[in-house]
Amino acid sequence: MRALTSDPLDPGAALAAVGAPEHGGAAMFVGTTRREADRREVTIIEYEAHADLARQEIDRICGEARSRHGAAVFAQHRLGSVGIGEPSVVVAASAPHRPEAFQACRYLIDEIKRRVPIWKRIHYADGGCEWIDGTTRRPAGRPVRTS
Amino acid sequence: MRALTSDPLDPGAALAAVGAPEHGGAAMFVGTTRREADRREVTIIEYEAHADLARQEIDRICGEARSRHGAAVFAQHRLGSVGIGEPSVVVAASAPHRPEAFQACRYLIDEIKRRVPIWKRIHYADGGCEWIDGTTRRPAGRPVRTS
Amino acid sequence: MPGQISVTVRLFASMKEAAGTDHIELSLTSGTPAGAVWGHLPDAVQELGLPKATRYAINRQWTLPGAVLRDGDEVALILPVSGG
Amino acid sequence: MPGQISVTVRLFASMKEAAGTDHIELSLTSGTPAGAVWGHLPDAVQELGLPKATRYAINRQWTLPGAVLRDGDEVALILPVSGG
Repeated sequence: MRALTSDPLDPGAALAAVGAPEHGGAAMFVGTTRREADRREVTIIEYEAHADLARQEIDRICGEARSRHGAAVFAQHRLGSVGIGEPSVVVAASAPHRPEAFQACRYLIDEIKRRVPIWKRIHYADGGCEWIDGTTRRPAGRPVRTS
Repeated sequence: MRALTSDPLDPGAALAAVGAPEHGGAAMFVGTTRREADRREVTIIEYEAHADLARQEIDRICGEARSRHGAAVFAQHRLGSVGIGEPSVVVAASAPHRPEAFQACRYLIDEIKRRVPIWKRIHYADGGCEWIDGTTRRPAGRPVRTS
Repeated sequence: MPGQISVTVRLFASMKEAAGTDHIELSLTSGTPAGAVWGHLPDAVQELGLPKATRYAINRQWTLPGAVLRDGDEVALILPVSGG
Repeated sequence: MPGQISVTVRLFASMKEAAGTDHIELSLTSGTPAGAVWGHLPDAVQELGLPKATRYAINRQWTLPGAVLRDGDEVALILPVSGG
Protein backbone atom coordinates (compact mmCIF):
# COMPACT_ATOMS: atom_id res chain seq x y z
CA MET A 1 0.00 0.00 0.00
CA ARG A 2 1.30 3.43 -0.96
CA ALA A 3 -0.14 5.75 1.66
CA LEU A 4 0.36 8.80 -0.57
CA THR A 5 -0.09 9.03 -4.31
CA SER A 6 -0.50 11.60 -7.04
CA ASP A 7 -2.57 9.19 -9.12
CA PRO A 8 -6.38 8.97 -9.00
CA LEU A 9 -7.52 6.81 -6.08
CA ASP A 10 -9.16 3.44 -6.71
CA PRO A 11 -11.82 2.50 -4.13
CA GLY A 12 -12.08 -0.99 -5.63
CA ALA A 13 -8.41 -1.62 -4.87
CA ALA A 14 -9.01 -0.48 -1.28
CA LEU A 15 -11.81 -3.02 -0.83
CA ALA A 16 -9.74 -5.78 -2.44
CA ALA A 17 -6.82 -4.97 -0.11
CA VAL A 18 -8.90 -5.60 3.03
CA GLY A 19 -10.84 -8.60 1.73
CA ALA A 20 -10.37 -11.74 3.81
CA PRO A 21 -12.49 -14.89 3.83
CA GLU A 22 -12.61 -14.87 7.65
CA HIS A 23 -14.17 -11.42 7.58
CA GLY A 24 -17.88 -10.80 7.23
CA GLY A 25 -17.71 -7.33 5.82
CA ALA A 26 -15.77 -4.22 4.96
CA ALA A 27 -16.57 -0.60 5.67
CA MET A 28 -15.09 2.06 3.43
CA PHE A 29 -15.03 5.84 3.40
CA VAL A 30 -14.23 7.86 0.32
CA GLY A 31 -13.65 11.58 0.84
CA THR A 32 -14.36 13.68 -2.23
CA THR A 33 -13.76 17.32 -3.04
CA ARG A 34 -16.86 19.48 -2.77
CA ARG A 35 -18.07 21.99 -5.33
CA GLU A 36 -18.63 24.65 -2.70
CA ALA A 37 -16.62 25.95 0.25
CA ASP A 38 -17.51 28.98 2.32
CA ARG A 39 -20.37 29.62 -0.17
CA ARG A 40 -17.88 30.06 -3.02
CA GLU A 41 -17.59 27.83 -6.05
CA VAL A 42 -14.51 25.64 -6.01
CA THR A 43 -12.61 24.61 -9.13
CA ILE A 44 -9.88 22.33 -7.80
CA ILE A 45 -8.30 21.42 -4.50
CA GLU A 46 -4.55 20.99 -4.18
CA TYR A 47 -3.07 18.78 -1.48
CA GLU A 48 0.46 19.07 -0.11
CA ALA A 49 2.14 16.91 2.53
CA HIS A 50 5.23 16.56 4.66
CA ALA A 51 5.52 13.29 2.80
CA ASP A 52 7.84 11.27 5.06
CA LEU A 53 6.05 12.24 8.21
CA ALA A 54 2.61 11.78 6.60
CA ARG A 55 3.46 8.24 5.46
CA GLN A 56 4.74 7.37 8.93
CA GLU A 57 1.65 8.80 10.57
CA ILE A 58 -0.75 6.97 8.25
CA ASP A 59 1.15 3.73 8.95
CA ARG A 60 0.88 4.38 12.67
CA ILE A 61 -2.87 5.06 12.47
CA CYS A 62 -3.35 1.87 10.45
CA GLY A 63 -1.47 -0.09 13.11
CA GLU A 64 -3.66 1.41 15.82
CA ALA A 65 -6.87 0.50 13.95
CA ARG A 66 -5.59 -3.05 13.42
CA SER A 67 -4.74 -3.62 17.05
CA ARG A 68 -7.77 -1.85 18.56
CA HIS A 69 -10.40 -3.40 16.31
CA GLY A 70 -8.82 -6.60 14.96
CA ALA A 71 -9.37 -5.19 11.49
CA ALA A 72 -7.57 -5.47 8.17
CA VAL A 73 -7.11 -1.90 7.00
CA PHE A 74 -6.21 0.25 4.01
CA ALA A 75 -5.62 4.01 3.78
CA GLN A 76 -4.47 6.18 0.93
CA HIS A 77 -4.42 9.96 0.44
CA ARG A 78 -4.01 11.76 -2.83
CA LEU A 79 -1.57 14.67 -3.32
CA GLY A 80 -1.51 17.39 -5.97
CA SER A 81 -4.52 18.77 -7.84
CA VAL A 82 -7.85 16.99 -7.38
CA GLY A 83 -10.93 17.88 -9.45
CA ILE A 84 -14.41 18.39 -7.99
CA GLY A 85 -16.13 15.14 -7.02
CA GLU A 86 -12.91 13.14 -7.22
CA PRO A 87 -11.69 11.11 -4.23
CA SER A 88 -8.97 12.76 -2.15
CA VAL A 89 -8.79 10.03 0.49
CA VAL A 90 -9.91 6.40 0.70
CA VAL A 91 -9.92 4.26 3.84
CA ALA A 92 -11.29 0.75 4.31
CA ALA A 93 -11.47 -1.76 7.13
CA SER A 94 -12.72 -5.32 7.27
CA ALA A 95 -13.39 -7.37 10.38
CA PRO A 96 -15.19 -10.57 11.34
CA HIS A 97 -18.26 -8.51 12.34
CA ARG A 98 -19.58 -5.20 11.09
CA PRO A 99 -19.44 -3.05 14.25
CA GLU A 100 -15.65 -3.48 14.34
CA ALA A 101 -15.37 -2.82 10.61
CA PHE A 102 -17.31 0.45 10.99
CA GLN A 103 -15.38 1.50 14.10
CA ALA A 104 -12.00 0.84 12.48
CA CYS A 105 -13.03 2.68 9.30
CA ARG A 106 -14.22 5.70 11.26
CA TYR A 107 -11.05 5.67 13.35
CA LEU A 108 -8.89 5.70 10.23
CA ILE A 109 -10.55 8.70 8.60
CA ASP A 110 -10.97 10.69 11.83
CA GLU A 111 -7.33 10.24 12.85
CA ILE A 112 -6.01 10.88 9.36
CA LYS A 113 -7.87 14.18 9.24
CA ARG A 114 -6.71 15.10 12.73
CA ARG A 115 -3.07 14.06 12.72
CA VAL A 116 -1.52 13.56 9.30
CA PRO A 117 0.55 16.49 7.94
CA ILE A 118 -1.41 17.13 4.77
CA TRP A 119 -2.85 20.52 3.83
CA LYS A 120 -5.31 21.60 1.23
CA ARG A 121 -5.36 24.74 -0.87
CA ILE A 122 -8.77 25.58 -2.26
CA HIS A 123 -8.89 27.22 -5.68
CA TYR A 124 -12.08 29.20 -6.26
CA ALA A 125 -13.92 29.98 -9.47
CA ASP A 126 -13.60 33.70 -8.64
CA GLY A 127 -9.82 33.42 -9.02
CA GLY A 128 -8.93 33.39 -5.33
CA CYS A 129 -7.27 30.56 -3.50
CA GLU A 130 -6.31 29.83 0.09
CA TRP A 131 -4.44 27.33 2.18
CA ILE A 132 -6.44 25.74 4.98
CA ASP A 133 -3.73 25.59 7.62
CA GLY A 134 -4.84 27.73 10.53
CA THR A 135 -3.11 30.91 9.32
CA THR A 136 -5.93 32.42 7.31
CA ARG A 137 -6.73 35.78 8.82
CA ARG A 138 -8.45 37.55 5.97
CA PRO A 139 -11.86 39.22 6.53
CA ALA A 140 -14.70 36.82 5.70
CA GLY A 141 -15.59 36.69 2.03
CA ARG A 142 -12.54 38.56 0.73
CA PRO A 143 -10.72 36.48 -1.86
CA VAL A 144 -7.05 35.88 -1.09
CA ARG A 145 -5.16 36.67 -4.27
CA THR A 146 -1.91 34.83 -4.31
CA SER A 147 -0.52 35.54 -7.75
CA MET B 1 -31.27 0.80 -8.60
CA ARG B 2 -32.34 -2.84 -8.50
CA ALA B 3 -32.59 -3.66 -4.81
CA LEU B 4 -32.29 -7.40 -5.48
CA THR B 5 -30.15 -9.12 -8.06
CA SER B 6 -28.77 -12.54 -8.89
CA ASP B 7 -25.70 -11.00 -10.52
CA PRO B 8 -22.40 -10.31 -8.73
CA LEU B 9 -22.57 -7.01 -6.84
CA ASP B 10 -20.47 -4.06 -7.97
CA PRO B 11 -19.28 -1.81 -5.10
CA GLY B 12 -17.95 0.72 -7.61
CA ALA B 13 -21.44 1.20 -9.04
CA ALA B 14 -22.76 1.75 -5.50
CA LEU B 15 -20.25 4.55 -4.89
CA ALA B 16 -20.99 6.11 -8.28
CA ALA B 17 -24.72 6.04 -7.51
CA VAL B 18 -24.33 8.16 -4.36
CA GLY B 19 -21.66 10.52 -5.71
CA ALA B 20 -22.68 14.18 -5.64
CA PRO B 21 -20.47 17.26 -5.94
CA GLU B 22 -22.19 18.88 -2.92
CA HIS B 23 -21.21 15.91 -0.79
CA GLY B 24 -17.88 15.60 0.99
CA GLY B 25 -17.75 11.88 1.24
CA ALA B 26 -19.39 8.50 0.97
CA ALA B 27 -19.46 5.63 3.42
CA MET B 28 -19.99 2.12 2.11
CA PHE B 29 -20.45 -1.29 3.65
CA VAL B 30 -19.89 -4.50 1.74
CA GLY B 31 -21.06 -7.70 3.43
CA THR B 32 -19.19 -10.78 2.28
CA THR B 33 -19.72 -14.49 2.90
CA ARG B 34 -17.39 -15.95 5.49
CA ARG B 35 -15.37 -19.12 5.16
CA GLU B 36 -16.41 -20.35 8.57
CA ALA B 37 -19.72 -20.52 10.45
CA ASP B 38 -20.28 -22.26 13.75
CA ARG B 39 -16.66 -23.57 13.45
CA ARG B 40 -17.51 -25.43 10.26
CA GLU B 41 -16.07 -24.73 6.85
CA VAL B 42 -18.54 -23.11 4.48
CA THR B 43 -18.60 -23.72 0.73
CA ILE B 44 -21.37 -21.44 -0.50
CA ILE B 45 -24.23 -19.42 0.91
CA GLU B 46 -27.60 -19.34 -0.79
CA TYR B 47 -29.94 -16.38 -0.35
CA GLU B 48 -33.72 -16.49 -0.83
CA ALA B 49 -36.20 -13.63 -0.50
CA HIS B 50 -39.86 -12.79 -0.45
CA ALA B 51 -38.89 -10.65 -3.42
CA ASP B 52 -41.77 -8.17 -3.62
CA LEU B 53 -41.81 -7.51 0.07
CA ALA B 54 -38.00 -7.36 0.25
CA ARG B 55 -37.82 -4.76 -2.52
CA GLN B 56 -40.49 -2.66 -0.82
CA GLU B 57 -38.74 -2.89 2.52
CA ILE B 58 -35.33 -1.94 1.09
CA ASP B 59 -36.97 1.05 -0.63
CA ARG B 60 -38.59 2.07 2.65
CA ILE B 61 -35.29 1.80 4.55
CA CYS B 62 -33.54 3.87 1.87
CA GLY B 63 -36.24 6.54 2.21
CA GLU B 64 -35.79 6.58 5.99
CA ALA B 65 -32.00 6.98 5.66
CA ARG B 66 -32.45 9.81 3.16
CA SER B 67 -34.87 11.75 5.32
CA ARG B 68 -33.15 11.15 8.68
CA HIS B 69 -29.61 11.89 7.55
CA GLY B 70 -29.99 14.03 4.41
CA ALA B 71 -27.99 11.39 2.57
CA ALA B 72 -27.96 10.05 -0.97
CA VAL B 73 -28.20 6.27 -0.58
CA PHE B 74 -27.81 2.98 -2.42
CA ALA B 75 -28.63 -0.57 -1.30
CA GLN B 76 -28.51 -3.85 -3.12
CA HIS B 77 -28.73 -7.46 -1.94
CA ARG B 78 -27.73 -10.51 -3.90
CA LEU B 79 -29.93 -13.62 -4.21
CA GLY B 80 -29.02 -17.19 -5.15
CA SER B 81 -25.65 -18.87 -4.56
CA VAL B 82 -22.78 -16.68 -3.39
CA GLY B 83 -19.21 -17.98 -3.15
CA ILE B 84 -16.91 -17.42 -0.16
CA GLY B 85 -15.53 -13.91 0.05
CA GLU B 86 -18.02 -12.55 -2.50
CA PRO B 87 -20.29 -9.62 -1.61
CA SER B 88 -23.84 -10.55 -0.62
CA VAL B 89 -24.96 -7.01 0.19
CA VAL B 90 -23.68 -3.52 -0.64
CA VAL B 91 -24.93 -0.28 0.88
CA ALA B 92 -23.57 3.24 0.43
CA ALA B 93 -24.47 6.71 1.64
CA SER B 94 -23.05 10.11 0.86
CA ALA B 95 -23.71 13.35 2.70
CA PRO B 96 -22.23 16.83 2.96
CA HIS B 97 -20.24 15.74 6.06
CA ARG B 98 -18.88 12.38 7.12
CA PRO B 99 -20.75 11.75 10.38
CA GLU B 100 -24.05 11.75 8.47
CA ALA B 101 -22.60 9.55 5.73
CA PHE B 102 -21.46 7.00 8.33
CA GLN B 103 -24.74 7.13 10.24
CA ALA B 104 -26.85 6.67 7.13
CA CYS B 105 -24.65 3.80 5.94
CA ARG B 106 -24.86 2.04 9.28
CA TYR B 107 -28.62 2.57 9.38
CA LEU B 108 -29.03 0.99 5.95
CA ILE B 109 -27.13 -2.20 6.74
CA ASP B 110 -28.53 -2.60 10.27
CA GLU B 111 -32.14 -2.18 9.16
CA ILE B 112 -31.71 -4.38 6.09
CA LYS B 113 -30.37 -7.18 8.26
CA ARG B 114 -33.14 -6.69 10.81
CA ARG B 115 -36.21 -6.18 8.64
CA VAL B 116 -35.87 -7.35 5.04
CA PRO B 117 -37.35 -10.80 4.26
CA ILE B 118 -34.19 -12.48 3.00
CA TRP B 119 -32.85 -15.75 4.40
CA LYS B 120 -29.57 -17.53 4.00
CA ARG B 121 -28.86 -21.22 3.73
CA ILE B 122 -25.34 -22.16 4.64
CA HIS B 123 -23.76 -25.05 2.74
CA TYR B 124 -20.92 -26.71 4.64
CA ALA B 125 -17.87 -28.53 3.35
CA ASP B 126 -18.94 -31.57 5.41
CA GLY B 127 -22.03 -31.92 3.20
CA GLY B 128 -24.56 -30.46 5.62
CA CYS B 129 -26.59 -27.35 5.07
CA GLU B 130 -29.04 -25.29 7.07
CA TRP B 131 -31.41 -22.40 6.76
CA ILE B 132 -30.83 -19.55 9.20
CA ASP B 133 -34.44 -18.61 9.90
CA GLY B 134 -35.06 -19.21 13.58
CA THR B 135 -36.34 -22.77 13.17
CA THR B 136 -33.04 -24.59 13.58
CA ARG B 137 -33.39 -26.89 16.55
CA ARG B 138 -30.68 -29.45 15.90
CA PRO B 139 -28.15 -30.27 18.65
CA ALA B 140 -25.02 -28.12 18.37
CA GLY B 141 -22.46 -29.42 15.90
CA ARG B 142 -24.67 -32.05 14.28
CA PRO B 143 -24.83 -31.57 10.53
CA VAL B 144 -28.32 -31.20 9.13
CA ARG B 145 -28.48 -33.52 6.12
CA THR B 146 -31.15 -32.34 3.79
CA SER B 147 -30.79 -34.61 0.79
CA MET C 1 -68.91 -23.96 0.92
CA PRO C 2 -70.54 -21.05 2.77
CA GLY C 3 -68.43 -19.55 5.55
CA GLN C 4 -65.28 -20.91 3.92
CA ILE C 5 -62.48 -18.91 2.26
CA SER C 6 -59.58 -19.97 0.05
CA VAL C 7 -56.15 -18.53 0.76
CA THR C 8 -52.68 -19.10 -0.64
CA VAL C 9 -49.93 -19.49 1.93
CA ARG C 10 -46.44 -18.61 0.71
CA LEU C 11 -43.58 -20.48 2.35
CA PHE C 12 -39.89 -19.61 2.47
CA ALA C 13 -36.59 -21.05 3.66
CA SER C 14 -36.89 -24.14 5.88
CA MET C 15 -40.72 -24.08 5.75
CA LYS C 16 -40.61 -24.25 1.98
CA GLU C 17 -38.11 -27.06 2.18
CA ALA C 18 -40.14 -29.01 4.74
CA ALA C 19 -43.32 -28.57 2.70
CA GLY C 20 -41.60 -29.43 -0.58
CA THR C 21 -43.37 -26.49 -2.21
CA ASP C 22 -43.28 -22.70 -2.05
CA HIS C 23 -47.04 -22.28 -1.63
CA ILE C 24 -50.02 -24.15 -0.26
CA GLU C 25 -53.72 -23.54 -0.92
CA LEU C 26 -55.87 -23.74 2.19
CA SER C 27 -59.61 -23.69 2.72
CA LEU C 28 -60.26 -21.95 6.03
CA THR C 29 -63.23 -20.84 8.08
CA SER C 30 -64.20 -17.26 7.35
CA GLY C 31 -62.76 -15.01 10.08
CA THR C 32 -59.47 -16.91 10.45
CA PRO C 33 -56.62 -14.49 11.26
CA ALA C 34 -53.18 -14.65 9.58
CA GLY C 35 -51.60 -15.86 12.81
CA ALA C 36 -53.75 -19.01 12.82
CA VAL C 37 -52.59 -20.26 9.41
CA TRP C 38 -49.69 -22.12 10.99
CA GLY C 39 -52.00 -24.66 12.60
CA HIS C 40 -53.31 -25.64 9.17
CA LEU C 41 -49.95 -26.35 7.58
CA PRO C 42 -48.65 -29.91 6.99
CA ASP C 43 -47.12 -31.73 9.95
CA ALA C 44 -43.69 -31.62 8.31
CA VAL C 45 -43.83 -27.83 8.51
CA GLN C 46 -45.29 -27.66 12.01
CA GLU C 47 -42.48 -29.89 13.30
CA LEU C 48 -40.06 -27.00 12.67
CA GLY C 49 -41.75 -25.02 15.40
CA LEU C 50 -43.06 -21.48 14.93
CA PRO C 51 -40.38 -18.95 15.90
CA LYS C 52 -41.73 -16.21 18.16
CA ALA C 53 -40.43 -13.48 15.89
CA THR C 54 -42.39 -14.70 12.84
CA ARG C 55 -44.07 -11.85 10.97
CA TYR C 56 -46.96 -11.88 8.51
CA ALA C 57 -47.77 -10.27 5.19
CA ILE C 58 -51.10 -10.31 3.33
CA ASN C 59 -51.02 -9.57 -0.39
CA ARG C 60 -47.38 -8.46 -0.12
CA GLN C 61 -47.98 -5.88 2.60
CA TRP C 62 -46.90 -6.28 6.22
CA THR C 63 -49.75 -7.06 8.59
CA LEU C 64 -50.31 -8.21 12.16
CA PRO C 65 -51.09 -11.81 13.19
CA GLY C 66 -54.61 -10.73 14.19
CA ALA C 67 -55.48 -9.50 10.67
CA VAL C 68 -58.49 -11.43 9.36
CA LEU C 69 -58.00 -13.24 6.06
CA ARG C 70 -60.38 -12.75 3.16
CA ASP C 71 -61.19 -15.03 0.29
CA GLY C 72 -58.40 -15.01 -2.31
CA ASP C 73 -55.76 -13.54 0.01
CA GLU C 74 -52.11 -14.46 -0.29
CA VAL C 75 -50.61 -14.76 3.17
CA ALA C 76 -46.86 -15.08 3.79
CA LEU C 77 -45.20 -16.37 6.95
CA ILE C 78 -41.97 -14.42 7.38
CA LEU C 79 -39.57 -16.35 9.58
CA PRO C 80 -36.79 -14.44 11.39
CA VAL C 81 -34.57 -13.05 8.65
CA SER C 82 -30.86 -13.57 8.02
CA GLY C 83 -29.93 -11.46 5.02
CA GLY C 84 -26.75 -9.47 4.69
CA MET D 1 31.24 30.22 14.99
CA PRO D 2 31.45 28.61 18.45
CA GLY D 3 28.07 28.21 20.21
CA GLN D 4 26.30 28.39 16.84
CA ILE D 5 24.40 25.59 15.04
CA SER D 6 23.07 25.30 11.51
CA VAL D 7 19.56 23.94 11.02
CA THR D 8 17.27 23.50 8.02
CA VAL D 9 13.69 24.64 8.54
CA ARG D 10 11.11 22.97 6.28
CA LEU D 11 8.07 25.04 5.39
CA PHE D 12 4.66 23.92 4.08
CA ALA D 13 1.40 25.36 2.82
CA SER D 14 1.00 29.12 3.40
CA MET D 15 4.39 29.42 5.15
CA LYS D 16 6.11 27.96 2.12
CA GLU D 17 4.17 30.33 -0.10
CA ALA D 18 4.96 33.38 2.03
CA ALA D 19 8.66 32.46 2.17
CA GLY D 20 8.81 31.66 -1.56
CA THR D 21 10.78 28.51 -0.74
CA ASP D 22 10.17 25.15 0.95
CA HIS D 23 13.20 25.33 3.23
CA ILE D 24 15.37 27.92 4.93
CA GLU D 25 18.84 27.48 6.47
CA LEU D 26 19.27 29.21 9.82
CA SER D 27 22.26 29.78 12.02
CA LEU D 28 21.06 29.69 15.64
CA THR D 29 22.53 29.86 19.09
CA SER D 30 23.29 26.42 20.51
CA GLY D 31 20.45 25.42 22.85
CA THR D 32 17.64 26.94 20.77
CA PRO D 33 14.46 24.81 21.04
CA ALA D 34 12.29 23.87 18.03
CA GLY D 35 9.52 26.15 19.25
CA ALA D 36 11.78 29.23 18.95
CA VAL D 37 12.54 28.78 15.25
CA TRP D 38 9.48 30.82 14.31
CA GLY D 39 11.05 34.02 15.61
CA HIS D 40 13.93 33.61 13.17
CA LEU D 41 11.85 33.23 10.02
CA PRO D 42 11.43 36.04 7.45
CA ASP D 43 8.90 38.76 8.25
CA ALA D 44 6.67 37.59 5.37
CA VAL D 45 6.24 34.28 7.19
CA GLN D 46 5.84 35.77 10.66
CA GLU D 47 3.04 38.01 9.38
CA LEU D 48 0.88 34.90 8.94
CA GLY D 49 0.83 34.44 12.68
CA LEU D 50 1.77 31.21 14.45
CA PRO D 51 -1.34 29.05 14.97
CA LYS D 52 -1.56 27.69 18.51
CA ALA D 53 -1.95 24.12 17.28
CA THR D 54 1.35 24.15 15.34
CA ARG D 55 3.36 20.97 15.89
CA TYR D 56 7.05 20.28 15.37
CA ALA D 57 9.16 17.51 13.88
CA ILE D 58 12.92 17.11 14.03
CA ASN D 59 14.54 14.86 11.43
CA ARG D 60 11.09 13.58 10.34
CA GLN D 61 10.02 12.49 13.82
CA TRP D 62 7.42 14.27 15.93
CA THR D 63 8.86 16.26 18.78
CA LEU D 64 7.79 18.87 21.33
CA PRO D 65 8.42 22.62 21.01
CA GLY D 66 10.87 22.44 23.91
CA ALA D 67 13.15 19.94 22.13
CA VAL D 68 16.63 21.43 21.75
CA LEU D 69 18.00 21.62 18.21
CA ARG D 70 21.40 20.21 17.32
CA ASP D 71 23.76 21.13 14.54
CA GLY D 72 22.55 19.71 11.21
CA ASP D 73 18.96 19.09 12.34
CA GLU D 74 16.05 19.41 9.98
CA VAL D 75 13.13 21.00 11.80
CA ALA D 76 9.60 21.14 10.34
CA LEU D 77 6.80 23.46 11.43
CA ILE D 78 3.54 21.56 11.04
CA LEU D 79 0.63 23.97 10.78
CA PRO D 80 -2.90 22.72 11.65
CA VAL D 81 -3.69 20.06 9.07
CA SER D 82 -6.57 19.86 6.60
CA GLY D 83 -6.20 16.60 4.73
CA GLY D 84 -9.05 14.32 3.79
